[in-house]
Amino acid sequence: MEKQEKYLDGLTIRFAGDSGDGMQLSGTQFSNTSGAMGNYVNTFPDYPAEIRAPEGTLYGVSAYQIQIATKEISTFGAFIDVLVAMNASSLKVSLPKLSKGAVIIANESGFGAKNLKLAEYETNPLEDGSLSDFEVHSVPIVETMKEVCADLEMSPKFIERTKNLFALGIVYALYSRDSEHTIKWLNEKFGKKPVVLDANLRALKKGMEYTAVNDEFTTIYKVEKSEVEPGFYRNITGNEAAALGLVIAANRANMHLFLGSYPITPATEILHFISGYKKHGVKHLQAEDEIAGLTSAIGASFGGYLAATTTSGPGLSLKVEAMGLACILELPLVIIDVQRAGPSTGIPTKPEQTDLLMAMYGRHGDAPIPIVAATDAADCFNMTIEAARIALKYMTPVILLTDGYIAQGTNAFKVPHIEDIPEMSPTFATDPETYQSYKRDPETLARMWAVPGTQGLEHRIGGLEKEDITGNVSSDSENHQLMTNLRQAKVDGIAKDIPLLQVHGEQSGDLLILGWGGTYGAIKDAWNDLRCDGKVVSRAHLKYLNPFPANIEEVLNNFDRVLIPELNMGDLKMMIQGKFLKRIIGLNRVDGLPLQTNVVYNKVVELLESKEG
Amino acid sequence: MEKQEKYLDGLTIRFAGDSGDGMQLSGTQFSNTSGAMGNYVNTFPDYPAEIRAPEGTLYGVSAYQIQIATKEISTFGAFIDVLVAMNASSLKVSLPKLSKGAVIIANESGFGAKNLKLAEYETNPLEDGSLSDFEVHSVPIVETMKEVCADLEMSPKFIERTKNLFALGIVYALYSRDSEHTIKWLNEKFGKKPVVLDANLRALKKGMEYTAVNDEFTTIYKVEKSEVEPGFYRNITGNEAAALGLVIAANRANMHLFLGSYPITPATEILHFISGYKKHGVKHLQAEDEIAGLTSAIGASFGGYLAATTTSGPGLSLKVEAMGLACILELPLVIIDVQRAGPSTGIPTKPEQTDLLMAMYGRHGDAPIPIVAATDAADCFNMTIEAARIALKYMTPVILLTDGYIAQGTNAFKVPHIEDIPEMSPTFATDPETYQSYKRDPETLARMWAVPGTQGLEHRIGGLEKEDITGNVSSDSENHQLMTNLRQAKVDGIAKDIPLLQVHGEQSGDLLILGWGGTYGAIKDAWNDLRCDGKVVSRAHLKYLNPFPANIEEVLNNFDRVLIPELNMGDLKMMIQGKFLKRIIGLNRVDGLPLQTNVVYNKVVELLESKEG
Amino acid sequence: MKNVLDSVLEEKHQGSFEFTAKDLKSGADVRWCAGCGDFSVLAQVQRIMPTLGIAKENIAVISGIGCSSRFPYYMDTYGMHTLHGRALAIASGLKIARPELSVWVATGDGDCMSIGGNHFIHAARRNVNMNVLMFNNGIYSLTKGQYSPLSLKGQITKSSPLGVLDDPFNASALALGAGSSFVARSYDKDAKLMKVVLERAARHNGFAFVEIYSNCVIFNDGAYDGYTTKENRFDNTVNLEHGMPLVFGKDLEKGIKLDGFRPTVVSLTDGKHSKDDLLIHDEADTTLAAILADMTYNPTVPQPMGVFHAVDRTPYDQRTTEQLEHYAIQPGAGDMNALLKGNDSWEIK
Amino acid sequence: MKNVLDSVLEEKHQGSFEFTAKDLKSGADVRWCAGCGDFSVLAQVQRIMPTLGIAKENIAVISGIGCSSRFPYYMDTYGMHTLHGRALAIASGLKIARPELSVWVATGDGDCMSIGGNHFIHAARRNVNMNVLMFNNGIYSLTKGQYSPLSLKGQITKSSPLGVLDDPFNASALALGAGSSFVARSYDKDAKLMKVVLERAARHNGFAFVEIYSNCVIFNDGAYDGYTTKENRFDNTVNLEHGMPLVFGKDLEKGIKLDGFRPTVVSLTDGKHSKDDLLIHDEADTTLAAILADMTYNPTVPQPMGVFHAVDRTPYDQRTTEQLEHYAIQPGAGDMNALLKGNDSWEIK
Ligand SMILES: Cc1ncc(C[n+]2csc(CCOP(=O)(O)OP(=O)(O)O)c2C)c(N)n1
Ligand SMILES: Cc1ncc(C[n+]2csc(CCOP(=O)(O)OP(=O)(O)O)c2C)c(N)n1
Ligand code: SF4
Ligand code: SF4
Ligand SMILES: [Mg+2]
Ligand SMILES: [Mg+2]
Repeated sequence: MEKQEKYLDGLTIRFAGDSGDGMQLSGTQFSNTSGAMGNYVNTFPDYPAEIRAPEGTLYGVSAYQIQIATKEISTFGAFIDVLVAMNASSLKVSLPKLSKGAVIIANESGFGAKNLKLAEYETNPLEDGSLSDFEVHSVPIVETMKEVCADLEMSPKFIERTKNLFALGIVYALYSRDSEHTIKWLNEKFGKKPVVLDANLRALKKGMEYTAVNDEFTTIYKVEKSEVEPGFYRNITGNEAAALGLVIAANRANMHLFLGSYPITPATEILHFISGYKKHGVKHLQAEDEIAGLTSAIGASFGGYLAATTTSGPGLSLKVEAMGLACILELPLVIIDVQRAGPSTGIPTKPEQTDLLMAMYGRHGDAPIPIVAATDAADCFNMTIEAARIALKYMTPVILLTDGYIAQGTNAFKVPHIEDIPEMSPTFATDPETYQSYKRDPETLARMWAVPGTQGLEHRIGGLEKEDITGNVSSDSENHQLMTNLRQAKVDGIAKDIPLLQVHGEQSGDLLILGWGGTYGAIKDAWNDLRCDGKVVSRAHLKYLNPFPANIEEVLNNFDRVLIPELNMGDLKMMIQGKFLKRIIGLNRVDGLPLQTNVVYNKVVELLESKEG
Repeated sequence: MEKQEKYLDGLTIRFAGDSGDGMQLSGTQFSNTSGAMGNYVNTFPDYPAEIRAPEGTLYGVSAYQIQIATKEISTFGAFIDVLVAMNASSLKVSLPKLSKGAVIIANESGFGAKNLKLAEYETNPLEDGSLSDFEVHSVPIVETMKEVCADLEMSPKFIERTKNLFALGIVYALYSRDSEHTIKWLNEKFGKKPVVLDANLRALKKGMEYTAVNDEFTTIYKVEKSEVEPGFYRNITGNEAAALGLVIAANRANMHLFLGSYPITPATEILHFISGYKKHGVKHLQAEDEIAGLTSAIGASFGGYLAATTTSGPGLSLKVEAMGLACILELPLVIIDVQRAGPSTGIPTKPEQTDLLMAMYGRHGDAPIPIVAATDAADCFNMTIEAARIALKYMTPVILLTDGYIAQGTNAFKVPHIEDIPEMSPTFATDPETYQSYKRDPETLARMWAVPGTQGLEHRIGGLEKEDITGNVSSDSENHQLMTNLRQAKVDGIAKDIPLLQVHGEQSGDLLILGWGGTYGAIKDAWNDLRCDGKVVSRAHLKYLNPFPANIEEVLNNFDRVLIPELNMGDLKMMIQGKFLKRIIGLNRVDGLPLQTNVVYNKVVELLESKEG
Repeated sequence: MKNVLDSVLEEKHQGSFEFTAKDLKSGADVRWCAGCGDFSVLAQVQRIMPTLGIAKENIAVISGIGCSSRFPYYMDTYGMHTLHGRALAIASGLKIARPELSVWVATGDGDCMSIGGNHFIHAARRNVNMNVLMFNNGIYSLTKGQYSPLSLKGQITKSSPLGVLDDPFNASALALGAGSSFVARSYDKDAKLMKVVLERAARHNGFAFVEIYSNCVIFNDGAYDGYTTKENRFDNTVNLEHGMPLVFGKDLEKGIKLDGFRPTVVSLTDGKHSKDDLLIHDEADTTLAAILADMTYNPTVPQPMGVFHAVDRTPYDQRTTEQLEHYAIQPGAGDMNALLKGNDSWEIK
Repeated sequence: MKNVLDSVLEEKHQGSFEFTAKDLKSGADVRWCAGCGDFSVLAQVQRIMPTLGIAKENIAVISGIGCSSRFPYYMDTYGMHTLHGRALAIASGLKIARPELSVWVATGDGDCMSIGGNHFIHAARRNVNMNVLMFNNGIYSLTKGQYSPLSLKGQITKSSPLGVLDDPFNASALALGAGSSFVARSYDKDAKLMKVVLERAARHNGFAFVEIYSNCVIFNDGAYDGYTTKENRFDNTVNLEHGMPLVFGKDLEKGIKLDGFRPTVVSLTDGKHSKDDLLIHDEADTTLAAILADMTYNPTVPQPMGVFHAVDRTPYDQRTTEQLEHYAIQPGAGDMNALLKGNDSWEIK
């Protein structure tokens, strides 16, 4: 039967199965292939909380969701158009998010009696008619692969492991994906294990064939190429981007890099990446705790390194005292906090934006520290470099806030050439005649930095209040006020050195949506939809939280109403109201989910109708 | 010669000398005696930063300042009317604060060549005429005492030690203080060392005689008795008051008390006092660090104790993570933070109010914790009990903020009878049929509390988000939002259960001075002065910072302008502006000093003249 | 009025001494991976607890954060799952407040010896009477596979893709150095040994530290196979018994002898040595304990298993109680009015 | 472009090897109390540093918080006065970053062993190459007299008016248990011993822990007089020398002999024992080190002074350097463009 061809604007696909089913691999390949084919892509892996929950259970489902599209998109899709379900549980947990008429590719052998029971199904949903709203394809993947690989010297268990590639093949053919990228990748990955490579290649091919020859599939879909800027691209998670950012920042500053860190979900991967960069000269210490993570970095910074620490909420809470020290020492440091759902251990795998006020105010004494935030996975690269730039130029610790969503999700990252990234030029004092440890640059208010090993510049710094210019210990009243003012003025002064806040849409009017950090994608997509639907609303997004961009007050005052959607109970709202006395409408959710596009959309529609505020 | 008699409204006296000179003792006795004589008293000890700085140095001066008066006073006095100076350095550092015509009692032997050199005096100020604005009495204290004690078996060194009592005698006679209180006290203290007792009694007596017989002293002063409410009184430091408060709170709640703490200036004394209360059944642990201080208290609270921890800024910074745990566990805890000058180690011996925003927001995740503050030394007693009441009734940690000034200073404490302090009635769940660990009291939203040892109520709690009612671990989206809301609602609900904010002066109008915590005395005294001078200004003082009293918004809106004086760069200002969008005029000082009455006075005058705001 | 805690305990605490391992199962699904060594610890703990003569409601299990720290959720006792590294400090507070409770701590090699190291050494020093089960799987499992302070040098993990550079702690040596009054070791695969060791720990009056080799099938599978499998354990471990010579091997054909301070393996069948030449285990000897601990990373001798060290030293919680009891009968004890009044007050009439 | 650090160091670091104790005095007034034991440490440190062959500008002194932690302010070297308990973690970061520096840590018994205990055991375990001088005055002095983990049981202090209930740490036992490669002890009153011990520590390639009994004249005066005064030191301390028998007494008339593992004092003049019977010190022997550490609280034997233990183990910082050097010559090293591109990228044309 000749198949029909149909063009789509985009689609959202979800690969779901057990932890061992290789869904992350299928997802990554679908995503990278689509990127390589010139589509916009955005993904999110959805791991179970348990390390390896018992097979087939509802709480053990591991999934990977991808949205691809011709127009720019910034979220991984609210509703699923295509579901690859390796077993009954993965079908069940995904069902609520399926869009009408969604395509379901089900792995038949994952719907046996045992699987159904674990998924708490009385009858087999593939057979009992309950899925009649959807286009269901029940595929004997495992049986087919056993036949296909009968001639290979491979145990049935290993053969079964290829089922993710078989499923990938099915959707590649169905959505006209080019298999070349994946074939190349498989060759590189399994080059040294020819049998495994062979089995995987056969699975992919067989899956594609399955779609081609099977009449159930009446239509083949295409997603047209986007107007993507030419260049090299890769998909990148926020955590890898942050790790890269650290290395590249050090490179552009002509400095050595030191990372002191303690593992904590969802920040640990930054440490993983850094620990693999040894051939780029990176030093790191997996410390005994978060306090040592930061304090060892302080030691390295004193030694003249670009030093950093990475953590998540509970770890940030432990670093509070040392952040205060870093503040008064006025040494450069990058502190990356990948926010997760709190309070306390909370829900470690879920994103939130509930650390903003803590980053801002969570230290005893007046201890101002600059704060920046990344908008998406790829932006973690930029903002890490930006945090390092500010730290080095102003001699200050800088906190970069990301979150579990952008840290673990991916989007396409346009690979820059190293030469295109601006250089930074930190300098160390060398002249004993002029050196004083708290003498400041009149422009930036940064103090002078001298490193051990420099002859004649021996000096002492510490956590006691110090005398202006000399850096001697001082408990003088006026000096303490002066130093407090100077520390604040230094941070405030950074406002001159960062981009202005940009407004998208009308530059003034009734309603502004103001976001910050990792809610960027959802707000942007919602705003795009609203504009498509003719709504008059503007948006702006903050990446600099302390200090704010110089024009923020002006922007706020240009709008009658300002809506701040954030994944907390009102952190930015509090800061803006407290500072600018501008009444803010909060859209506050702490439900463990990334911000949902439709939540923003609906709130704006409601506001536009009601004129509330 | 017959001496004149003169009545004073009050006076400020400062005893200053080396650490070993016993100035704290003289000050305490002058203060207690004046209290016993029916005057209002307020004191502040002023220790050097060094443990025992070299004798005679400028940075080694140890002082004790007391204001006594007939009318109510709330500060230790801005200007010194009487200075007892045991050496040259103590004169020098005190000079800038002397009021015109002040009386100086100088210990002659403390002005020898060595002392003058250490004090960086070229010539002897007692002789060079530089003190002509003052009434200077240079007294050969040491020589006199050597004579007086010649018959005692005592080394000259020990005899010299009585000089503080000699000086005390001089001022007792000069200001008509009754020596009975001190004689009684000396008898109790040195009862077992008759020689020492004898020498000290002789010194006191000889000092009084010195004034009486010496014609230099032409006038004897009196300070009239105040209208002090009848009852028992004592002078108490804020730290002792807090320690007492903990014991009494436990007693009134019919509970056992546990303190987990780690020494830190200026909070350590609370631990000292508690460690001496063994005969009242108090348990405590001097922990290995501040984290263990708080977490051991969490353990004791789980065990059904009224548990507390005490610290200062750097320690509070270390407790941040554990405070988040306490919040989600919903266990009662009293956390006392004696604020000191930050950031980091800062100026450990100086007071500040720079921990408010940290107490409020310094935790990852949304983790609301009630905050209360004490206004003066004696109020530390009340507010400790109040913190315990809220903690037990609402099942929550509560932070009590005091500061180095009120913690170490004293004022008179009207000793209550134990029966007059209201009882509290915490209850433990006992019924296995109805117990669920996160079932809440509909009124307070407090969860049920069951203690180990109760049959059939075995249950688990922890730092992971828990399911409403059952307390089971839950990563459900809606539940997380619900629990976040409940934790916030519980804290907000306390507003119904605390006193309304009281306005002194007109209830509405142009200008309100709004203070919080330990600046109470300075603001009150300034306001009294302003009223005396006919200025129209009202004042109110916050002791509840989270939640605020229920009527705060109303109070704020009743005034055109609100001035908030605070020892930080704008913590309360930020909170009020952020919450109520009321523009605040800040009077912010971090100069290591307690708030100065005249600073407030001047600012208000300036505001009243300029109508700025 | 009566103290509320005391009255609740008097009323509600008749003492449930009759309970079984099954009664100790909480309703919660055990969410460890199939094959995880932690299961066997859970099983033995549930098995011995009913035999200790402790009322069920008097048992509290405190843990930190980690796979192993999920332990309390699976026990139908009082329990708290706390913060990473802080279990021992929390348990110390609980035990000092409530010395009549049987306090157990479940902790991982990371939880206990990395972030929690300070509380560990201090609880050991103070000799707080509790039973500390350290699930040593040589890895951070909950965070998916970074090295811990008990991972081996050179070990490849997610955070050491090029091999661990650190030297590991010797857990028992650290415990001994900190003053632990009871130090023992067991492993997941030997239920009998585990039972004996846990019982001994439970009955020890003081801080009882038990290091348990527990296999993480996901992130460090087989780490202890060299000692713990049926094939290896006879030759590569030696079970300690107080007062008995150190013999081992399938047929107890080998023994440990001291050469100076150096333990060496001797054959009991080659006619050169007999049991009389062997090192006799003495749980009370600190130096011997150090020698045994030192055998851990010594490839020429088997790993000691069982109780390395056990001495009597009044636990801190007991000292606190005794001190309070002593002062409670002093004149003025509990006189709140005297306390309020202090010793330098005055009366205004 | 050249790395900024490397170029500054190349240019500005000609090496000031010619300096004296006086050059090491910073301008700051030394604000310890008259008679404080800490002075004598300062004097000896300033005396030996110029003899070590280390350029003055390559010395960094890091401290925590406490009286003793004011140390760096008095030294004209690079220095940092940090947070209570964190000196070792900060020093570790500095040393790993800059292995060519000579890193010294000044810390108190509270700073190092109470709040800083965890960093202490981990720095010891990792064998970070630095010299840790722990000023043990058995008290928290800066905060005016609370007991520390090295105060004695029963000691009356401001926070133990009824006597300390804790057992103290045995500092050297803890260091050994944590794996310290160098453990020594000296005291304020013996300048010669101090000098020797400090020199040995400085020359040790690895973590060197020196416990220094230092008298706090204000809050714990005389705490060590039982061993350290001229009258007592001969009978109550024994100076260790590698390879030599343990002899002590004014006329070296006594010695230490081992009874099993138990050290006992014997007379060398009563004809019953000679030097040949005595324990011979061996710095490399771990068990012997444990025995020596154990003598600390044993009233029947003198306190050992000097170097308890010294073994060679590659320091962590050196391993890091070696690993980086190894990888720095691998293909692709330093190729930032390859790193940016990763291994799964695509090109859009
Ligand atoms: C303050 C803090 N830091 C880090 C973490 C992340 N974390 C959770 S468990 C763990 C290590 C677990 O290792 P281990 O204690 O050995 O337990 P296992 O999972 O191996 O049983 C880490 C680093 C955390 N939860 N809190
Ligand atoms: C986080 C923190 N907790 C507590 C303190 C208070 N503090 C300063 S020094 C010190 C103890 C000092 O004792 P030790 O380390 O023995 O030094 P010493 O003064 O005896 O030389 C304490 C508790 C602090 N500065 N910071
Ligand atoms: S990851 Fe390892 S330690 Fe954790 S449950 Fe699985 S097997 Fe056990
Ligand atoms: S208080 Fe003690 S330790 Fe501190 S300087 Fe004085 S004598 Fe030395
Ligand atoms: Mg582990
Ligand atoms: Mg000390």
